[in-house]
Amino acid sequence: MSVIRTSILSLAAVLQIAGATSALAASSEADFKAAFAAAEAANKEAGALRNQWTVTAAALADAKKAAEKGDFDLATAQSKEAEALAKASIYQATSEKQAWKALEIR
Amino acid sequence: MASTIRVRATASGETTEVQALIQHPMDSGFVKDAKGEIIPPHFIRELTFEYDGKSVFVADWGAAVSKDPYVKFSFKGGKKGEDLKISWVDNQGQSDTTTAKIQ
Amino acid sequence: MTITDNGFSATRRLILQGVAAVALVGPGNLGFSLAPAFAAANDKYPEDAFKAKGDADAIKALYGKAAEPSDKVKLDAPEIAENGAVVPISVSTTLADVTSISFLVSENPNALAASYRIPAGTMPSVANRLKMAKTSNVIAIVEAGGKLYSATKEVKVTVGGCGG
Amino acid sequence: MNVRSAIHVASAAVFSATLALAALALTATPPATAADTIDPAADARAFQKYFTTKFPKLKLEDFVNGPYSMDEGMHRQWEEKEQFPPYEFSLDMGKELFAKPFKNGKSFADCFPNGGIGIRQNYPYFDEKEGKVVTLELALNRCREANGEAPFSYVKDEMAALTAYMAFTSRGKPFDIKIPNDPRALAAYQNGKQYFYTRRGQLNFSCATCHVQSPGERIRAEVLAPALGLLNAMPIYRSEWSGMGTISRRFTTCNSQIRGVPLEPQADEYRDLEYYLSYVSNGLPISGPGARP
Repeated sequence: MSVIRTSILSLAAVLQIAGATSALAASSEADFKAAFAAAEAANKEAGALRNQWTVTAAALADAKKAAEKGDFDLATAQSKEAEALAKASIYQATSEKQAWKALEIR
Repeated sequence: MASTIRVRATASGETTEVQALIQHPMDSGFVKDAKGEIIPPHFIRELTFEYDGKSVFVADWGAAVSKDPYVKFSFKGGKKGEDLKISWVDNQGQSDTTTAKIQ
Repeated sequence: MTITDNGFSATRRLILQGVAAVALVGPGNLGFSLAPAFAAANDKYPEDAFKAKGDADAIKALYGKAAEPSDKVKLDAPEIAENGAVVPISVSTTLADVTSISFLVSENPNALAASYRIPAGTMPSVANRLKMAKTSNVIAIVEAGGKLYSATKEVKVTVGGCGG
Repeated sequence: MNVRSAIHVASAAVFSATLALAALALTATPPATAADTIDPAADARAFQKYFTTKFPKLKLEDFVNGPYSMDEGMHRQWEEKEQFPPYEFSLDMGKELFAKPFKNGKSFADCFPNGGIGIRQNYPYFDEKEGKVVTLELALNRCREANGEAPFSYVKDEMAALTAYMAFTSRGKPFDIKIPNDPRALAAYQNGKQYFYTRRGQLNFSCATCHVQSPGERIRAEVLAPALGLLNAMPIYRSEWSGMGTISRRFTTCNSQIRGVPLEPQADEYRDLEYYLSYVSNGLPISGPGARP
């Protein structure tokens, strides 16, 4: 189990650095629109799999609110978060197609 | 409209056991509704039980009594078939009363 | 059950206190306005006691004296409440000449939850279901022969489920 | 502010990456190769054996009391409530509603076998004409619509009162769910089983995570009920809701608690889930309406 743990931690460190540098450039309304559309599309796909998460919808709503206030940095960041959550819910639905059997009482 | 008061009064030996369940929201005034507005306080303040013209039990209730409140007590006396009068009044001036037969 | 901050309820209490104070000073109650009204013994709704915040203030407002713990007061309350909205609590006692029984939840916004007048001939035992805002001491008070006896038990209360 | 939002993004990315890795680890372990034939009877036997072995001191019918059979302190609080249960008012309302004729003079009794009395234990059933599972709540609303009346909400109030009364008339009768020899019925059963074991929501729980792996344990104040007999007490008056709730309300609230978006009440998945859960509890007595924390 420790192998997986260390790999996660190292992955986290890499992402941390990458995330910090890319966000320095301010996001424009266009960046927000693109990120928001991507997040909505991913969440729609999760809907088709009947497996959306409530937190995805919440992140989308936050992003919209931030955009309405003109804070496109925050709006873009929250849209990216929404997309990440939507993608995770899609992954969960597809992987569970087989994984559920592990729990089944036999 | 059916009474809001459900009573079970059972005489055994020389005491009568009384249980009452009352249909009432008992709103404390500290809770918000779905739209985020405060639900105003609305709770039964006084509940009285009378047998043979005399009060055998009086409850003074605050906002911390559960919704659809329940109370149980017993008193000496009371025989099968006799009446037990129950009445309540709440902080918004609403009230209800009913008479139950002792079983 | 979300509990609001106390801003709103504080103002509500101020308004009510104002009203009650006027009532007390009114002609009928002039005699009472000096000493706190001992409502429990007579037949009036103990307004001030239900508005008091802490359990000590509530007991003082209700009975005008302090209670001493007694093992003759049997308080039955769960160790962990299944839900703070419906906590079954009951008390019984072997003490004689019981005239009043009350229940207080110390950590509730107003400690006094319920008070019962026990006429002669009624057994000194009551069961009821109370609301508890959070983990708190539950205190049962029995007024017997003019003296106050009490029993206290802590009841753990928390929300259920895995959260929103 | 940029730095804060960057961390915000990074943490989300890290989170979903960890989730992906964790899920990967799970699938890495090869699932036990279950023969893919669907054998509900064998499932039910294994299901009941799992719980009677896990809780040897409990009699089979005790499982219908859910959390109250798992913890002495909870049991005493339940006994106190049962002296004068909070669902009394809903039960009376249900009895009145059930007898109240529709505008066209008919009433619910005309829609149900045996006038609707003592039949709850046969629901849900597989409707071969429709090719789908039909639940008691669905049948009640279809009866209303067939008689020109507006349907009730599936979640509480009238529907809870009606199902409370119908459950009350079946108290003590063992669950008797049938799976006809029809591939669509077997598919619906299997679909319900899959839903029961599938992890969902951001908390990544399945029904089984709580009700198979950890019944008797607590999630904060609540003691988890075993999956066996889970629906026998429905509909329930929950102190949490300080009101009645139907099976639909329980399924949807469970979904949102684990941060999964609930489906609409009476969605096919929920109908199949109820079919599976009721079938594996065959033989256990109906105890509804019930009181719960």
